[in-house]
Amino acid sequence: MQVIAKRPMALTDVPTHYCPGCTHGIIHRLVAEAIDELGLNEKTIGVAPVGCAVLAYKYFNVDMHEASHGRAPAVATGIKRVLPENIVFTYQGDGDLASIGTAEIVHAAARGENITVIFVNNAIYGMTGGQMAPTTLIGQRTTTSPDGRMVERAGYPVRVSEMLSTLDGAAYIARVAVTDPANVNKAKKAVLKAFRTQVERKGFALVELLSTCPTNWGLSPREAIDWLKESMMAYYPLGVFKDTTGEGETK
Amino acid sequence: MQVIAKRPMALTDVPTHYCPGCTHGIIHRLVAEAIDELGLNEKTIGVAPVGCAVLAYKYFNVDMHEASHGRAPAVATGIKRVLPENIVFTYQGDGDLASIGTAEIVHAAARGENITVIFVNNAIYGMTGGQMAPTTLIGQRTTTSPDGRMVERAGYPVRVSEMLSTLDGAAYIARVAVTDPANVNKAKKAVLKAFRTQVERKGFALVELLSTCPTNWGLSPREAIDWLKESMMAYYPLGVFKDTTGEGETK
Amino acid sequence: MPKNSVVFSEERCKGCELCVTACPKQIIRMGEHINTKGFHPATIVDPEKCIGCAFCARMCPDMVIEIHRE
Amino acid sequence: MPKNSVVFSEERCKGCELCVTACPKQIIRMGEHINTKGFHPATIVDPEKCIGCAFCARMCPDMVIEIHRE
Amino acid sequence: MGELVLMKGNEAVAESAIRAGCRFFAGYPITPQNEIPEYMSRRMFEVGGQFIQAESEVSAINMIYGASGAGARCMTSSSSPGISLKQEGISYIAGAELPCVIVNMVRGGPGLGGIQPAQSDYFQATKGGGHGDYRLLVLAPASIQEAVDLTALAFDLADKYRNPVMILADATLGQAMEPVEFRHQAPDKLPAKPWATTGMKGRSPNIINSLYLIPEELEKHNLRLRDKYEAMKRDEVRYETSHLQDAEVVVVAYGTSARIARTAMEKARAEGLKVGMIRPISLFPFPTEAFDKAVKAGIREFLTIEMSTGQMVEDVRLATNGQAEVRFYGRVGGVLPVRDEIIAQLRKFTGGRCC
Amino acid sequence: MGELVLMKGNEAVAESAIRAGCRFFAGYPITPQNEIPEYMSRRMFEVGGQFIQAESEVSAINMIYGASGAGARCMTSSSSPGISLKQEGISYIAGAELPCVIVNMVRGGPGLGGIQPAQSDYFQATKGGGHGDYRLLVLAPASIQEAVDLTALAFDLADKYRNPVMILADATLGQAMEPVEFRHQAPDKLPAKPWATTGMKGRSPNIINSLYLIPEELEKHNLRLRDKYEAMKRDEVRYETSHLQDAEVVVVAYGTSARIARTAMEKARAEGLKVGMIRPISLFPFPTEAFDKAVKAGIREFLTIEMSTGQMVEDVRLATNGQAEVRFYGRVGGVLPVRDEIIAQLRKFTGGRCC
Amino acid sequence: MTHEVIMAGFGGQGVMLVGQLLAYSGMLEGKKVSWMPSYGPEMRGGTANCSVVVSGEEVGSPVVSEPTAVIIMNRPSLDKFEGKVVKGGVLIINSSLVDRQVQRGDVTVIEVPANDIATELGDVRVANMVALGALIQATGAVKKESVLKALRKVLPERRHHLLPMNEAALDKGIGLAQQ
Amino acid sequence: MTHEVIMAGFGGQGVMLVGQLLAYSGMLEGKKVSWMPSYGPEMRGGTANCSVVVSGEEVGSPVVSEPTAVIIMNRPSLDKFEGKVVKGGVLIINSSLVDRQVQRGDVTVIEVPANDIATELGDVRVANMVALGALIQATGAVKKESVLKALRKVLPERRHHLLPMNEAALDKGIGLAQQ
Ligand SMILES: Cc1ncc(C[n+]2csc(CCOP(=O)(O)OP(=O)(O)O)c2C)c(N)n1
Ligand SMILES: Cc1ncc(C[n+]2csc(CCOP(=O)(O)OP(=O)(O)O)c2C)c(N)n1
Ligand code: SF4
Ligand code: SF4
Ligand code: SF4
Ligand code: SF4
Ligand code: SF4
Ligand code: SF4
Ligand SMILES: [Mg+2]
Ligand SMILES: [Mg+2]
Repeated sequence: MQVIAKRPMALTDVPTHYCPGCTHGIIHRLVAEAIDELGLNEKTIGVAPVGCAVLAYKYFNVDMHEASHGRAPAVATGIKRVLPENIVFTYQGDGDLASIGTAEIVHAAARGENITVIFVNNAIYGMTGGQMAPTTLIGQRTTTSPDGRMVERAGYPVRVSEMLSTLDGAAYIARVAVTDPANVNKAKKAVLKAFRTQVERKGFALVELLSTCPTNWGLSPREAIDWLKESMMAYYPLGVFKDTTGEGETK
Repeated sequence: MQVIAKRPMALTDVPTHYCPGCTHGIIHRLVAEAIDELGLNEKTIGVAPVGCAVLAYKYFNVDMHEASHGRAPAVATGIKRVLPENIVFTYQGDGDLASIGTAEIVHAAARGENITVIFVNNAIYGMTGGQMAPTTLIGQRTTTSPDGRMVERAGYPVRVSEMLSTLDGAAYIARVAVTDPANVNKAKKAVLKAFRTQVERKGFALVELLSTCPTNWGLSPREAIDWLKESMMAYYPLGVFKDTTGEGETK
Repeated sequence: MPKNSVVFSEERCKGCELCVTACPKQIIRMGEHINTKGFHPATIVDPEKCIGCAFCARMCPDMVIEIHRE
Repeated sequence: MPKNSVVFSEERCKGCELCVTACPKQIIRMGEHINTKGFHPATIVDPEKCIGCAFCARMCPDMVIEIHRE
Repeated sequence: MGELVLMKGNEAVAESAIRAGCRFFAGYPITPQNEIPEYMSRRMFEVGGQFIQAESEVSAINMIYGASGAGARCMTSSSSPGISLKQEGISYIAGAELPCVIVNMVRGGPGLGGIQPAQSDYFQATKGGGHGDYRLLVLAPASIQEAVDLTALAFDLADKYRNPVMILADATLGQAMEPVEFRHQAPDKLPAKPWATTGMKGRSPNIINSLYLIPEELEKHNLRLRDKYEAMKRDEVRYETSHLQDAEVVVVAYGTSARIARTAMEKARAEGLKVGMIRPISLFPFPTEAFDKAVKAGIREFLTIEMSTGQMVEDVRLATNGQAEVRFYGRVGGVLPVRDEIIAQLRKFTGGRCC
Repeated sequence: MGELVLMKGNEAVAESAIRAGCRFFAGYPITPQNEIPEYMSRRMFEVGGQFIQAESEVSAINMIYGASGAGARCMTSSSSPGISLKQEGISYIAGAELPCVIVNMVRGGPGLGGIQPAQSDYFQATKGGGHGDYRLLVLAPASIQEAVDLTALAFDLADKYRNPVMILADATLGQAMEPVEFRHQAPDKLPAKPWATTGMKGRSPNIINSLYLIPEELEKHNLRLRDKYEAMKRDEVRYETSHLQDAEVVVVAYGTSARIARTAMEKARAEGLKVGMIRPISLFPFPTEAFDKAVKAGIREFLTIEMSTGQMVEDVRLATNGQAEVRFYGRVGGVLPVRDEIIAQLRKFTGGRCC
Repeated sequence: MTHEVIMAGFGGQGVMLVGQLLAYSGMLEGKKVSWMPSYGPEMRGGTANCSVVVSGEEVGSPVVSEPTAVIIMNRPSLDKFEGKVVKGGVLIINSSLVDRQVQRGDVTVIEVPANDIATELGDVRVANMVALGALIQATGAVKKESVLKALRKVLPERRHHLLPMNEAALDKGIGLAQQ
Repeated sequence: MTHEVIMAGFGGQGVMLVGQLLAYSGMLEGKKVSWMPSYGPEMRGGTANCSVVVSGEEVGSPVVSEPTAVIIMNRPSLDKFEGKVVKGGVLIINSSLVDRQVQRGDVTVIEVPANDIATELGDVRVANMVALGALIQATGAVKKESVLKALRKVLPERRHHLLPMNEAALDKGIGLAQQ
């Protein structure tokens, strides 16, 4: 008998608190699979964000550190510098990483900090009930852009992967989406690569995963996937934005 | 009798506290000239940083607000939103803008905040006595990189103009250097343009001015200019990185 | 053709239907009943048509689906 | 040729010599004496050679130099 | 007089600010105060004001620093962790003597803590969570109506003293709905701010600043600030007392815990215990005079109730200065004290001596 | 016993930390403590540790949060405005019960203030500048030698209590040079940290966390923390007294102002005034017992000297609890009190009654 | 008399709304009222409840710990709140979804098949109104007229066509509680 | 005896260094010492000074406000500190740069043309040592031997060839103060 699909070891058996159809759950699994496949379970330390994934420390079956809002890259830096032989990843939402944590992610990347960043971009603040994020699309309704995000009031969405790719310290940066099995498989490859980059001491790696928030988008899980494909992917093109790992060690 | 060179009205008569040959003084003059030339003296509000230019509120002969370290863009945002008919500029060093103030500058740019940012990059923390900045070059000795900045320890210098140019909200971004009369004139044009962008409500404008810190570089003012030309300009190419002002109003 | 067993942990299912969309064979349906969490759980209706592609499991956010090939 | 008067406010000069480098006519020198701030101030040595290009003033960080053309 | 409307505390505070003339709001989402920025994002633009969701609390408080310097009535709001992030900015605003209103809907701490009501930020609010010798005016409403009224007052006091004013409430008041009436209207003409940075047309430059490099100058500035805080202590003390005439023991509480303490007092009195109450409304300045009077009137027992492990109780001790026994009872972490627990505590005091 | 060396306070603190086993430092430049990160940037790599100049104080304290969670002895340092920015992080570290050392070389405030010595961050340090019910252990050296010794102690106490420890000094101690001797060496084996996140090899996952969504759980956590702080109050009080046997008035001061107060006491005694002194070394826990004893011994007059407008004086009042007259004299903004001013203040007390 | 009511059910069953309606009604009658929400840690789909106080005196704690009456819309809510209601208090049970009997004998239990009635009336979403009807009838916390007045204020104009169905639901609840 | 000394001059005149040297010398003699810098608001080129205390007892304030002796290396420092020195105190004046007379009559004034002497000795940078020589001679704060010992510790090995010139400068200062 061959196992085709089952819970990875790096996930605990605890049911998550995520809303029905929220793709945070898929992303958790991809991260756990990567840890399993690379055999990193006993040396990985995960850093949970403040955001819907705040309870990630209950779900990942590895050592976990719950960071303050936006500062996961700084926390991860502290851990990694103390334990350079361990594997350290952060798991962060777009409010966490692209808003309050802008300085921390930019400078972790600039320093070429040898960590892996799982960046879950759902264009909204999920946990606090659906406020505008820096990644919220123009025209998108949120509880703090009730008439849709307007450029005159709130400016333009930030493309994090593109921005961080301008930094010499960033080794691997890719944007993927968990919309369907094919894209999930691509996402998995990117996540694996981002961990491998760290294992091989090649520097800072970040995977931006476009993800859904059916609850705060006011859509069913299936509609949410469609909106992600049509609207988000139009503004946030998928692809690898930076990959210096082939060129030898950047750090 | 024709006046070829004299103190612009937008500078007070107070002698500055800057070190001999520090090009902060030149940049002050360029900003003041731009204010004079555009006739903005009575409607400009300047935001001084925490850095060697902390006392800029004594030198600019306009209303001034002394911000907290790195937060000048947020302070300027508050002012500009309250007084949209006024002209608001920040004057910031590289520690102020590119380190502690990373989130504030990124998001002021992303919002397309209609302000003008004068960014003085001297690759060091001048005011506090010469510590490493995010802009410090690889190999450059500072008091916190005593053996020269090493990639393994401190990563890579940040190219702010390139990074901010990835943001849709940024209307005009240019890098200039105040190394010689020709470059000073180019710098002046960029500063003028950055103010004009605001006057015309075209959005966020930033001029990065490569500047010297003879004192903390441990060089004479003339040697400092040479080092700027040879070393800094090699890593920080001059040029206009973004200019959407021709395309109509971005905000 | 190998036989695939697709097992749903009903109690974990949140009824999101992402597996339904993902299944190329269209053999997953939402149950009529509700589980203790209040959701209609997904189930497989034509197990023998299953090709073991695991698309359903790839898309399930809640680790509901385990698949074995015999 | 028009006459240019280049006036140095000696007391403001910090002796950085950037004007010296900038002058295409090489007519600016540092004084022997020191001002009350302790710096050797810059002065113009061959005023009649001055072409009024204002390069010196463009490079002076301390607003020492004022130039008039008569 | 306005109509009674049933409103969430957060929204009521926001509406009250708008009516008090607040025209600039910058904030960052955090539970349990999200309805404030959300409400502002709808209302501000209707009244010609500006709402910004800042990139962080640090940025928000600095936007306030700018907006206030430019002369606007302005406000920011957050909850405990976010308020901690604002401390540097608050110290700057106090140092530069600018008016603004800061709302803290306190939740359980420390760290991420929880999202339920707490009163564990009392020290931070009243003793200066930021650096340097400065004080906030701190107002603590015990009902949504009072939150509305104190918010309006806060803007006036901020302008009067050129000082930040904090509304210190908690998740209960933020999340609950109660009937409120908006009794105030924005004054036709707000106080002039000749010091604001509005462009130097027709005057010399205005400068907003907190830097004084020469120690003697900074000392002068510090002493001027101290005098201002002393004036507040003289003129801005606010509190409410009940049944002090016959009280043998006085329960002291503010905000949400004061509501519960009041019900405990009433029940205890019905049971024959001679209980009175002092409810501080201004936490800074602390209503020392209420305690002076109570002590002078012969009251020797005080029970402080807080949703903390004991913070205001220090001010109660300072106010009673060894002249009375001061006890403490607290619930923490999001748990509210319960009426009967408080009565049990009161009985401990009066156990031996009363009916 | 080591050799005497003449060292700047900042460098001495840094070297002491290294000798105490500190192997991770993250900080951000700010006057007057720059020599700490500068020294660390040279020394850390020599001993196999890590130094990071963080992008901000916020980031620095969070790097400490991570490094401490990973089991390292670690330290950050800053001065007043930077310490304000660390408040959220400090609250997290306290909430997650992690050990670390935080140095505050206090300068004048509020806001940007000045860069000269001050003691105006006492409240922030001792009452919790951040949100929630937590406490730091706060140690206040009065000489560079003591700064060295207390820094070493700080690491031990941090590990013992799993709590952040603050060294509260000021620009004077940071910038001055005095002879110091390094009396301690890093223990051969530092205390084991089985709770640290080091990879779950051979055990179940370790979790560093400060979140407790269920109020009852958060309350339990809060009460456990409170018990820890009570244990500190019992076991970690540190102070120094002089001439309490015959003193009629006691001068109370810590840190730099205590040095000056001591010279004042000595001169005043030479002039016949019966002056004694209490110098708190631990500010939290505050040495209440010293005051108890003094009051029991009949001392009824205390003069608190601070480089602030009056902060520790509240703790002196709480400690004496109305049993004595407590006066205050302060200089602020970077100005140091002068010996003869203090004597003049002492004379005001003893004016009528003494020689 | 002080009514301290808890309304509990799955998110989506409208317990928050009906709680607000009760508070609003009390306010219209000139009483002191408060409403206070409480959510579980789940983002969605968990259980939610709210506390409502309707009283002649100033409200103390808006968080009710010992309710005088509870509306119980689902099984988990019964498990959670059965033990908390005061002696002599009222339990309104949505018998359409609650599959067990109340254990306590010292309280008034009123079972209303709220979902079934609401479905009959044409929209399962008015199940909460059925329960509210039973509550106000059993406790006398507010008058039916006040609820209708409040409803008219709370429902946006464009939804006023729903008023009759809501009133019908309320009446059904009142009727069941009268029995 | 407690010596509370201020050394003041332009940045670059080595007043900070010579202050540290005095403190170091005192330490080597087993005395309690402290050194404390003070900078003006200018980044460079302003005046700077430091306080040094050398004492038999624990040092109180490391910041000296009423010095027992002052080394004055330039004119602005004279203007600043002349009034502060205690009655009977010592002023060492660098007469090479100070262009006015001391006004006070209640202090011991020792004028040393420190820059001129240093230039004669081959390096203007040892002017500070000339002044220090005069100071230790006039005040007896520390012994010459201690200064030389301290200098040997403070100067890095590769600079030890400068020791003779420094000693010569010190001697010159001592000699001038003996007169
Ligand atoms: C300092 C601070 N500010 C704000 C918050 C409130 N908060 C919690 S989560 C969150 C944003 C979550 O959004 P995101 O990072 O996009 O994650 P998501 O929930 O969408 O996955 C915010 C603002 C907080 N806990 N701490
Ligand atoms: C919160 C805070 N952190 C640190 C400082 C100390 N500080 C003052 S200026 C400065 C850096 C100045 O460097 P830069 O911005 O590059 O300006 P420059 O002096 O080089 O012109 C720092 C870190 C401060 N005042 N406040
Ligand atoms: S709120 Fe949004 S992001 Fe959060 S769990 Fe629900 S669906 Fe997912
Ligand atoms: S320290 Fe550097 S940047 Fe600052 S004034 Fe001096 S030369 Fe200029
Ligand atoms: S394995 Fe493939 S075919 Fe089988 S049920 Fe799942 S998605 Fe359908
Ligand atoms: S994807 Fe998973 S949770 Fe969603 S319906 Fe299918 S089995 Fe249930
Ligand atoms: S104006 Fe030109 S030529 Fe004349 S002195 Fe200046 S630089 Fe030289
Ligand atoms: S550039 Fe200006 S300051 Fe420099 S030497 Fe010339 S005149 Fe003097
Ligand atoms: Mg998000
Ligand atoms: Mg710089």
